[in-house]
Amino acid sequence: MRYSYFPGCSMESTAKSYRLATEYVMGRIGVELVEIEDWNCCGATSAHTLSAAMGLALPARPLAMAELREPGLDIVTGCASCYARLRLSMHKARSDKAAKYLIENVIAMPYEAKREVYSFLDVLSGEEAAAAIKAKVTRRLTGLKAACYYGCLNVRPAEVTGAPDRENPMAMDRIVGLTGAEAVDWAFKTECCGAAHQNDAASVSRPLVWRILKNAQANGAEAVVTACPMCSLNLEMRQGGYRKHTGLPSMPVFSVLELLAVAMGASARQIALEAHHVPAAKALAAALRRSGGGVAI
Amino acid sequence: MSRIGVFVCHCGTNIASVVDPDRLTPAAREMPGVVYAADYRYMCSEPGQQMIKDSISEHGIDRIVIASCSPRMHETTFRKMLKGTSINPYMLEIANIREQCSWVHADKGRATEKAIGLVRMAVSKVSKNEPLYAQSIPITKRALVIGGGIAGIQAALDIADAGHEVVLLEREPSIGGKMAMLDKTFPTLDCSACISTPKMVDVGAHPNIRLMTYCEVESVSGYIGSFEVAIRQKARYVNHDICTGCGLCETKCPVKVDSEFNLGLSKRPAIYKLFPQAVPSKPVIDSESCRMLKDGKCGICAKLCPLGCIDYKDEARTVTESFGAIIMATGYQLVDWAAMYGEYGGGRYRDIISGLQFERTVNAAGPTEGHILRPSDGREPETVVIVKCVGSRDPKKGKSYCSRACCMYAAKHAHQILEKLPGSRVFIFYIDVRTPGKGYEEFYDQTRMDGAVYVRGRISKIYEEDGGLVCQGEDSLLGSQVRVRADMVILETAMEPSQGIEGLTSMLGAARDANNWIQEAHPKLRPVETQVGGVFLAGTCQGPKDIPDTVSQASAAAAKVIGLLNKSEMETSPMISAVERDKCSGCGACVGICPYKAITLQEIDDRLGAKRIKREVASVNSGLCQGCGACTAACRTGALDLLGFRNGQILEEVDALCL
Amino acid sequence: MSLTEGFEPKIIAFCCNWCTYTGADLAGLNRMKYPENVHVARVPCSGRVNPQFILRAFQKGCDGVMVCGCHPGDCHYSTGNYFTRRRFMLMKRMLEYNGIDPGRFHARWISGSEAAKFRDTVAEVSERLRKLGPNTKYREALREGADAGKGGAGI
Amino acid sequence: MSNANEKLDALLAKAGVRQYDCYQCGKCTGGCPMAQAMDLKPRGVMRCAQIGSLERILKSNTIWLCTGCQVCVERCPHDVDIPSLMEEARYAASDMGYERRDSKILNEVFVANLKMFGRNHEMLLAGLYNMIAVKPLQDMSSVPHMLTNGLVGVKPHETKNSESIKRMIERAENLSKIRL
Repeated sequence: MRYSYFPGCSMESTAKSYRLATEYVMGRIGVELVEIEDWNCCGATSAHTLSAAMGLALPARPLAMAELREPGLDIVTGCASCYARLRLSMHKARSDKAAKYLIENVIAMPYEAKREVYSFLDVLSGEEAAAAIKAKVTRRLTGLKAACYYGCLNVRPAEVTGAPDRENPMAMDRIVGLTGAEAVDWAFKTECCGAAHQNDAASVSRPLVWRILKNAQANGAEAVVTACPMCSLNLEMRQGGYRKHTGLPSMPVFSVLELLAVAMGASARQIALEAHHVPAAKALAAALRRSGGGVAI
Repeated sequence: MSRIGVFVCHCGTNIASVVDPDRLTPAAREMPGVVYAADYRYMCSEPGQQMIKDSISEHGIDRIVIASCSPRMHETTFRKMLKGTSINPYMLEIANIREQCSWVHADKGRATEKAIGLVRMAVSKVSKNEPLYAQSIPITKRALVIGGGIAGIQAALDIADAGHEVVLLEREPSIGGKMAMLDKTFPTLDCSACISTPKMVDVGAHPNIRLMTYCEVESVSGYIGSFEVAIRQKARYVNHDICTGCGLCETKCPVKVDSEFNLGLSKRPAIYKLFPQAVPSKPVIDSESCRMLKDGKCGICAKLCPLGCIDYKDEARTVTESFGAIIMATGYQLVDWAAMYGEYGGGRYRDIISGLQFERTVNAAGPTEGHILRPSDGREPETVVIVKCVGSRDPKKGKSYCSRACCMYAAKHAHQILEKLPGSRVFIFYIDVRTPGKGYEEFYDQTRMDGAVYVRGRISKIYEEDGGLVCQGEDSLLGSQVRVRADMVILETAMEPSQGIEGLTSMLGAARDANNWIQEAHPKLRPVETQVGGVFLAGTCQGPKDIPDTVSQASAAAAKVIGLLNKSEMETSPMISAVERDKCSGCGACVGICPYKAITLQEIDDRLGAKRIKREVASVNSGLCQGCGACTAACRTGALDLLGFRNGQILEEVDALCL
Repeated sequence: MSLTEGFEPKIIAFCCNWCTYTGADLAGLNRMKYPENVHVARVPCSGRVNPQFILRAFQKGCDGVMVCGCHPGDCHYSTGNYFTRRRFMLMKRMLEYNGIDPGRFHARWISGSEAAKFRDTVAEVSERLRKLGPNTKYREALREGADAGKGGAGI
Repeated sequence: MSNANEKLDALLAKAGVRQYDCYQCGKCTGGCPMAQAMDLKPRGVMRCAQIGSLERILKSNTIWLCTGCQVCVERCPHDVDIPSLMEEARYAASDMGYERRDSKILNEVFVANLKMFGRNHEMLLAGLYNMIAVKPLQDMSSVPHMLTNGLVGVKPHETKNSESIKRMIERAENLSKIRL
């Protein structure tokens, strides 16, 4: 299992625990991530808002570089927003000749879109990876009730992502299940968290986060699990108002990779759990205690 | 050489004022084969017809051309007239010099020229006409009605009352269909069971009706007047000849599975009647859940039965029956909304139920004895949201059509909730309210006055939170997003054709429309017929409709069948396809092109030089062929020809025009 | 003075009994007026029209041929006119190949209620054919043949 | 009037939207996360497209508040691609100078950031945005935590080849000035 890897800007900064957990888990289960040389930002929401050409070209450049350097490898990214932008460029280059021409002119190199763009969820839910995970889980997170949050961009739009179920996806739930934790059934798996507008329209975007957290808690979740550093950051960092507005306790937010890492034996320090805005280690420690291991994390 | 008579009609001044008979008649007289030509003021009148008949015998005429109004007007009249003469009714052609000449042209000279041309075409064509003889096919005076819902019941009763024998076939263990599941019917709110069960009993007791429940159609052959239908009687494991329906067996059966009739809202045993008022009122054993039939361990019902009716060795049997006509009354089913609407929870929330499940809930004979209780905890709901158009008017996820009955039963459901649960609140989310029917708009008005809140907008998402269902949508009249916290949600889901419709229609050769409903022969003028002769339509198998429309259509279909069965034989048009076997190569191109499945390949004995061989040739079933001629144009060797419109006749017409 | 001045084309229209023939009758009933050039040959269904009929018409010197039937999907015989449609798309190409202007051949869908459409179609086709002039492709050949055969008797 | 209609038609064509596909059921608005803050709801945008009122669409805050979450088109019974229409409307609105101030600041700061470093520096982005948009306190409570845990560095991450990325962005900017 070898992939060209597009980390995305958040992985380099705010998603410190996510990054460390990714390195830990992928190493353990034998997924080799070949970081795309000199990758650039995918442009996120701003680039395509300003210009269609920029929105298509920014993600296409690292894809084209990956295909040039490692023509045999598919591309993987751990960020839902990057995933959506990369996949859209791939999709457009394949299906729309004019778009392909535009992209190649702007990035000044050929881009054939021969390789697929995958998310971590795609990779981890593959048969081989799932078997490897099962083999490497050494301590179970028994009874940890987690709400898997996929976000919008991992699943929509369907013709770009190819996701079979956009309302109640299950890939992450199954991965979480491998750690011994319990993925709860809840209703906001793919509702928008408003990350794109938390800077410029904060007052309307904050309640979106709160609604997601509230539904997770209403369905018995003790933690939210994500597959995206942007989702994680947004759901975690904007909890201040949540406590005030709902009177509910704050909610730890992990990436699915962190959960896997802990289940595979990583210590809190190894994956920098202390870096979370909302204290995260406690919930995991409690789950480990329940499993009877009594191992400190 | 043919001896043709030409008769030119003036039609008062309708023709004669534009087309000059004094030029046309002499011109006709000069045409090849014409031995006599005359004109008259009204050819279709009694003296006109007499004149033609006299001329035929006087001049030894063997075929005629009448230059008059459209053949669509009087072709039949003149054919009937010829029946009393020495010549065959099909030795007639009509030149349409009124609708397609005198009425549409003003220039007398040019119109007369054209009329001469039209007469010449007809004369040339008639020279190639040949006597044709209508075949008569005997009619089996017996009708098959497929489907024992209210449509099938009504049709069967009407036909039986007219004195004809009917077999009413139903695949479930009881007749009754969807109507038997309903509580009350809009807009009059009369109890559904009170009006449908007496009809079911009538069916069971009618001397002219044979009820075949738990049966399916296995194959159909033949054509109008004489269909042969193979019917499979599924194994019941209960001898209905001696069973009295006492019901003892049902009480002790240890198996409990979801009740089909109550749509999973209650359980039933493995030996069961579909519902208490079932007709026939005798149980069957469901072989998939019976312990005795599955594992050979149990046998309680056999031990209990005082009459020894239980027969675990019972097997399915197939019988073949003959019918003169068939009525399709196969009905509808509701779409599987859970598979289509993830945004409504995809079936994960127990308190979201379908309209039909609500009918069972509110029905006094249902699982809650008529108390409106939500399935999850048996509590009375305080707030109910009703969502319309679930699966209807949704080309992306469901059906593009409107299911027609939902607006009204949504109003009915709201009314029932508000009546049974004083103080409750009902919100109906709708896109449009459609109430075209007698008393329907008034019923809708009443429901609003009862306090039902109509909210214009399609619900976007329903989710469970803190023990309630949050329904999120837009109030599009207000232009703002709304969330309603409900205790129970009713989805008024789309109708779709019953499962199995594809197989049944292809056995019959009947067409289905783009949505898989059975296609009527003509949407306006032949709404209860299919394009297959002798196969008729009743109820929702043709498209979504409510009970009044279903029953009307069933009676209409029955009237058609009665009309057919009242004859002992039926004349078929002789203008159908014919095969010249010597020319036929057996390629089969015609078989696929025929819309009526009238052509089959048949093996015949033939010679190739001195050798005896077997080869396949096309064979036209005169009962099925409707005379469209599509096969003749597709025939590569010219072996197929259409009687009355033979290639030779049409080519003569072409040649005559181009002279 | 042009060659086609005063020329009136001869057109045969194969009309299906259920739609176009009815539409043509309705045009009469409404006393609509159209040019005399068109002669209708009634057929049960446009699907009955064998390509041979059309070739024969052109061969015999007809200036134009129309095939008219029910709208696709409305065929009295359910599917007949689908075959018509497919068949006559090929027909156009074949006529071209044979040196006959495909503008001489028209397949149109006219329902039993479209009397005005029948009138307009006839007028339009007549006008187009007036401009195209006489169909001489085979007519000349025919005349020569006839002259030779009948020792100059002519037609 | 006809000029405006032509413009609207061109915009719809580029977005791949046929305005009359919409029958105003409101499912889009019902599911839209930002609907409450929008002055014209998504269904209203489609209504304006139907009655030919392009101006109202371009001047709405709706097109700037759309997060592109795609939930409207995902659930739309007629598969009307509203997000794509929103995107085309944003371009058209920018051309006419109707850009929403906060969005403009954020997006321009973002791209300026990319031109400098090739990658996005979240701290710098938020800081610059807050400064220019005059929201000095927004999200600032999280900053000490981020700094102590090394979640954001003071020094931005840079691609090796930021100059080539800058040129690429400029090419794209030039291309987007040519409206097809």
